[in-house]
Amino acid sequence: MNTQSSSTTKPPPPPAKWSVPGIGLLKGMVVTAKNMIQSYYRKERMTTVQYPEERVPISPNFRNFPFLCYDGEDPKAGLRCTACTICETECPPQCIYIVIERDENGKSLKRPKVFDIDVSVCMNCGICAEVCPFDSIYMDGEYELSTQDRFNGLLFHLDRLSKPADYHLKLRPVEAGEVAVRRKAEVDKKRAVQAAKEAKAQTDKDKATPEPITKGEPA
Amino acid sequence: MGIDFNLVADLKSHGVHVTSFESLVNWGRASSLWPLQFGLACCAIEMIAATMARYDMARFGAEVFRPSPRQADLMIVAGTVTKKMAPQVVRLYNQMAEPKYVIAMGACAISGGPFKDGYNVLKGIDRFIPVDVVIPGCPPRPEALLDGLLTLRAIIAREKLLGKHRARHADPNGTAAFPVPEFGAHDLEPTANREIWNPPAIVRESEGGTQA
Amino acid sequence: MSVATVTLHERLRAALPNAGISLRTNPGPSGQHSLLVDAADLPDVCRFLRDTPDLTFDFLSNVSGVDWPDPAKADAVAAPAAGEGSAPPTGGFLEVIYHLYSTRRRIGPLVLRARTIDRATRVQIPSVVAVFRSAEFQEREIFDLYGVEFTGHPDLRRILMWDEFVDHPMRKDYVAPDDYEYEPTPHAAVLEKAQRHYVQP
Amino acid sequence: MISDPATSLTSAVLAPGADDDQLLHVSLGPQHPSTHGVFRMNVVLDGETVVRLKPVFGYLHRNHEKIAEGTSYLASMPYTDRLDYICPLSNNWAYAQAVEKLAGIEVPERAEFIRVILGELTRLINHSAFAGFILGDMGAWGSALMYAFREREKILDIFEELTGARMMANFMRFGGCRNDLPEGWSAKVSRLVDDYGPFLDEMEKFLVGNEILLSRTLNVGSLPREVLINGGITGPMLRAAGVPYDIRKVDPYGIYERFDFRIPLGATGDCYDRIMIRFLEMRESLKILRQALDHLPDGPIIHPKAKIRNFIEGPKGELGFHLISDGTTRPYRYRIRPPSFINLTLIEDMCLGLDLADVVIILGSIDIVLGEVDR
Repeated sequence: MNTQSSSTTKPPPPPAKWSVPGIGLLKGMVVTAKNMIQSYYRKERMTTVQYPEERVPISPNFRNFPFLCYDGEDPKAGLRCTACTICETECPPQCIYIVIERDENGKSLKRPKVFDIDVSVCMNCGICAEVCPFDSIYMDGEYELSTQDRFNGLLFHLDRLSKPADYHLKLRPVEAGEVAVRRKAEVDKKRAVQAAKEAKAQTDKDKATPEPITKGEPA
Repeated sequence: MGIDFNLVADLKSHGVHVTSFESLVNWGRASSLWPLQFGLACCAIEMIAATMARYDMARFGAEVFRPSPRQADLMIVAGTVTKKMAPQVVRLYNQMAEPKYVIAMGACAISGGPFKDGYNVLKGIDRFIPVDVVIPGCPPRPEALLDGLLTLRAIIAREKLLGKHRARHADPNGTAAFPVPEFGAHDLEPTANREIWNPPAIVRESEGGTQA
Repeated sequence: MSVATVTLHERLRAALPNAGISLRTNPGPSGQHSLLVDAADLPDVCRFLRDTPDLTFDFLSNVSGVDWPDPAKADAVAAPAAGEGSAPPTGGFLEVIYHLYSTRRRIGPLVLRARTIDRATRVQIPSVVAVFRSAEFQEREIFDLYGVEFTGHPDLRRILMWDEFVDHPMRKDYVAPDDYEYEPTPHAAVLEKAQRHYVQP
Repeated sequence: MISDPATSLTSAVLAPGADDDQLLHVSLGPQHPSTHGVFRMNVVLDGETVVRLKPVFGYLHRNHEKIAEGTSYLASMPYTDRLDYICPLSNNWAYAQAVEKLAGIEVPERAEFIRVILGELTRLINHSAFAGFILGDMGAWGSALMYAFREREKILDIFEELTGARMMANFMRFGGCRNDLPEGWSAKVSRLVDDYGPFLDEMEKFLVGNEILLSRTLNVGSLPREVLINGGITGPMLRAAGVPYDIRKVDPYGIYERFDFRIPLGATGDCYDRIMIRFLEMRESLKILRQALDHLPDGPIIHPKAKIRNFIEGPKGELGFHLISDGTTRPYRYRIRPPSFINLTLIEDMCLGLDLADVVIILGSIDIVLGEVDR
């Protein structure tokens, strides 16, 4: 095809006369037959994946429903979520529900008391994971979730949503690796700041410096 | 009923298959589900993808998509059910012959999904017809649909044909047709079939303590 | 391929001296200016734009409806040009915006606006279907969702909603029917709507 | 000869004095065996001949515009995926571009290249699936669609690797794209582009000379150019009738003016031309893809950082977003110009006087997606 002559191109005209009736049909059937025969021995024609036994490899980027990441062993103490409710506000279909845990004075304890995700509404857009500033919410790759229970089976509570950091590392090695490095750097920085403060408190013995509040940070 | 499973396994090794009549019927039904060729929205494209070469739903005996509800066993509600479409969906369900099953595929069919706040969107097809299996996702992957189909097959395999807990279609008093909603001035009338739509009461744990 | 809306405005005023056409400027970075046309003159202006040999705006691409319950807002978005009074009607109005293109001269869009007198009963705008067929379904859609009555439309029925429906759901003051019975994750607006369904202790 | 292109052909066909009692009223849809979603047509037949045809819309009207007016600009992005759900990425692109124009945001060069690659891959998906679907409408349900979906799966795997979803990508952001290309991604696209030509050869061999296809599509559903333009028809439908109007050339958005490609044009605008146009467009898309991959620059993928309307040439025609901002975080008016919806304007004129079986082919050749028609 000459690409330089003009900016437009004409389609091939339909065959003016059908030379031998049925020859076009036969040509098409040759294509079908070729495909059928090749599907027995050519690798690129053998497309079927025998699903429950074998699976299509899922890309590490694949996202289905969100989960909450926690560090260490205890899903409650190690939960990264600080109940800032950014994801709740940003979620386009509004399928996240958070109740902040508070002490008796009404001060936030920076962890969720209730964290529900209604996966019967979730549209897998990944905006919650994108906006989370605490590396807490990520998108899971799990997709075999069919159930009979439309109400309780699809309302995921905190216990179902919490998954360890190792799970994240296995699911998305690159992303989780970067997050781990960054978080470790942050923790180190915090420790350094705290150590400096303590050193200052040691030298400044007259004034009692208040202990900085630390959350359950990982070792 | 006192089946000796060891004996059954022993006979099987000799090429003799022994089963109950119920299991045979359920096996037949589960292995040849003919879905209604009926796509509503985005999920329908993934449903088509599930029938195509890569996922090949034919391996489960469910590739025969029938355009007529009279010839179909399974309705895959794949996509957003709008209020304008809901009466037609119910009518199609009523026209299907027993035994019939419904899979709600994707967020919209289950609950209205991302579009649930729309004025013309029905918040879940289970307001009007009974749903057997729900598949969350927007849209679910074709594998997820196959997984849903396997779940449904497991449900069918457990069905009782006789007795108190028999399946709806085996019960002569069971309902096969559900009332079709009418178009009203502001909304469908009625907005849901109260006989089958019973959402649980939501008990909210609020910040100050348990509160309804 | 932008349109010199200002010069076109002068040209139109000279050619159609009796038609009420005023220029509206767009203060945003996009700078898409528009012409506000008196509703009654709209078909004539469209026909002139389509049939004048050196204009040939032969392609009406898009017809949008807009609801302006607060007329001051409409003037903020499409500001009246200097020397032209805004005279916003009280109580708001409905607006229809037309985007015209010329496939032959490959320019566009030329933005035309037409406004109804109010939002209740005097909501008539002449239909342009006789000039541009592409307006047929779009005008029906605006009739359905906004309630603008296009006089002279060959088949003005509801298009997206069912015939028995009475509201105009795209209007800003439309209240959606209440079906918030099961809302496990409500907050913000949904929470307010869902609250009445919660079992009171 | 039609003096005024806006004249409807409806009255011309129904012979005066036709006996209305003899006519047969058929409601096609909304549930029907073809694959165009919940679209309904009320057809009036005189024997086999169509004398009246009224499309009925709204069975998938899911209030996208209303929902978008109540939410932030970003939150509408995943909803645009669900408009034309066969090609979500071109919807993303159109919406991102509209907001960029509205706010005056610049897009980095690398992001523009990525957008072009994704947009053209989407066109490949759409046009291949179209070929499968229209063959299905003619009764050849199976082979053609099977081949088209085999290739579609390859593209979807590429999309999944980049965007994280097979269909609903939610990938473009105002001022760029969400994430950068994973390692080895462009090599995969490159391989796909190399393999796609032979697939198109195979498809063309399969279809072009087929006598059944020819007799079903030649001289079916063509209309004069002026009528098509007046009826708002855009995209391959319009170009099949020989009108050289493609926004990628007429008003090159993004970086399309840098690529060397041509606009395929048809002669008569019948269903055959509409099918062939799409095959030729796929070949041009491959050319664009090849150029974009060869010149993909390095750099950032997202820019740090009142009323507008913006169009892109979507696979189905002119896709536009009309946004009116009142300065708040939510759009005041959010309107979509859906190509599928407006391309249906003239369906009655196309079908009048033809057989009922042709209606299905004509509907197939318009290539609609209900998510976009009803929104």
